[in-house]
Amino acid sequence: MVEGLLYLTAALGATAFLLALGRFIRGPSAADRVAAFDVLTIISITGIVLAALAEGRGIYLDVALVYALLSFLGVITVAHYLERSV
Amino acid sequence: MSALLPAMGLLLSAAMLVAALMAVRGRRSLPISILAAGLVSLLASVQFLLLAAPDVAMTEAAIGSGLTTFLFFFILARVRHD
Amino acid sequence: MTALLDLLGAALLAAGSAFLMFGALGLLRMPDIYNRLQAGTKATTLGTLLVLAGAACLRPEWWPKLLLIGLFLLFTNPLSSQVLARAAHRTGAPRSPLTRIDQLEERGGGGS
Amino acid sequence: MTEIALATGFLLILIGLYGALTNRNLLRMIVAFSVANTGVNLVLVGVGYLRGRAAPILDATLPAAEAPARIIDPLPQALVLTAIVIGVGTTALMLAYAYRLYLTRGTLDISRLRELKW
Repeated sequence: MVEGLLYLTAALGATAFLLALGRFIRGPSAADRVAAFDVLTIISITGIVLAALAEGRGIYLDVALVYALLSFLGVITVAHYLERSV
Repeated sequence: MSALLPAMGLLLSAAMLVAALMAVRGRRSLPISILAAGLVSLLASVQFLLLAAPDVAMTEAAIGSGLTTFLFFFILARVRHD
Repeated sequence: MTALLDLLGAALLAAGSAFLMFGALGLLRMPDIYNRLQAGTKATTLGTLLVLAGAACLRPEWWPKLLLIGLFLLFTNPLSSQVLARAAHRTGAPRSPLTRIDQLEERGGGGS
Repeated sequence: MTEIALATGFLLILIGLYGALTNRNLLRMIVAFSVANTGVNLVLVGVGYLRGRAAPILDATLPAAEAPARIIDPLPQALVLTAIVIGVGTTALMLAYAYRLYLTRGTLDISRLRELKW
């Protein structure tokens, strides 16, 4: 039961990853792609948590912490660039 | 749970190749190329984590993805501004 | 007791992942950038918090790191979404024809 | 995992070389070089991976006594850690040269920089 729910989690996360990647490829403007980049980072955090659960190593969660900081900085950088280049 | 990590690796590999092709094909605008290169770096960092190298994953996420994207946009803003 | 906690954690993981999937679906299907940001930020933030709570149920000894990640996401995610929406508004991103009211434009926040 | 990482890394190197050879904008060439750099790092880490072993970081679940039999080789990871930082330095140097070139010539198109052609 628990195993099946974990596989369901992985399948739903993979679907979410593919949908956000589709928006990253299609997105008409740069702001759409930045939004898709942000969502892809957040989905990757879920993937990292799943990998940590599968391997049983708590040290993997530090990478998720770096990701949570990184998505913020990247989006701020690109948004600043977009605002200045009007 | 043993089949989970290689399946994640395959998905990440496909996404990385698509993003790399987006980065080097010349039809799209330059900020989109830089964002796609940043996405390649980000997914490579998850790939490093799956290859049991969390320290490399941390460095790649912070430096390879964050700092490189920041540098590219810094230079791009200078070039556009002049 | 432990089996019940495991089942609760796995159910929370699946629910959070479903929220992530619906958020990404909204990101793909919504008509303009503001609706996409709405779907892509709120649903994915809630989904990630549920996933972190589920992992904390499955592995109770990891709760400090998971709490730290959750707090980080809760602080930074709405802020980055707001900054991105403001940048899109200032660069004149096209609105959906169904949008009637633009309060930022009315209050003179459109220009910098 | 090793095969996936190696195949992806080699394909990334090829895509990066293709982009660096076919684009005419200097900034696009630097982007392609950065993609190829990521591919090289991925190949190096993929070579060092061993199936079924743990990450080389000691904590409560991996005591030091049984570490040599259970961890993978940390040497390629240390190499790649250095290579990532040096890659950022190289990218910054290339970007600085491109910016200086843009300031003196006013263009980033390599087909219009003809002084060294003969």
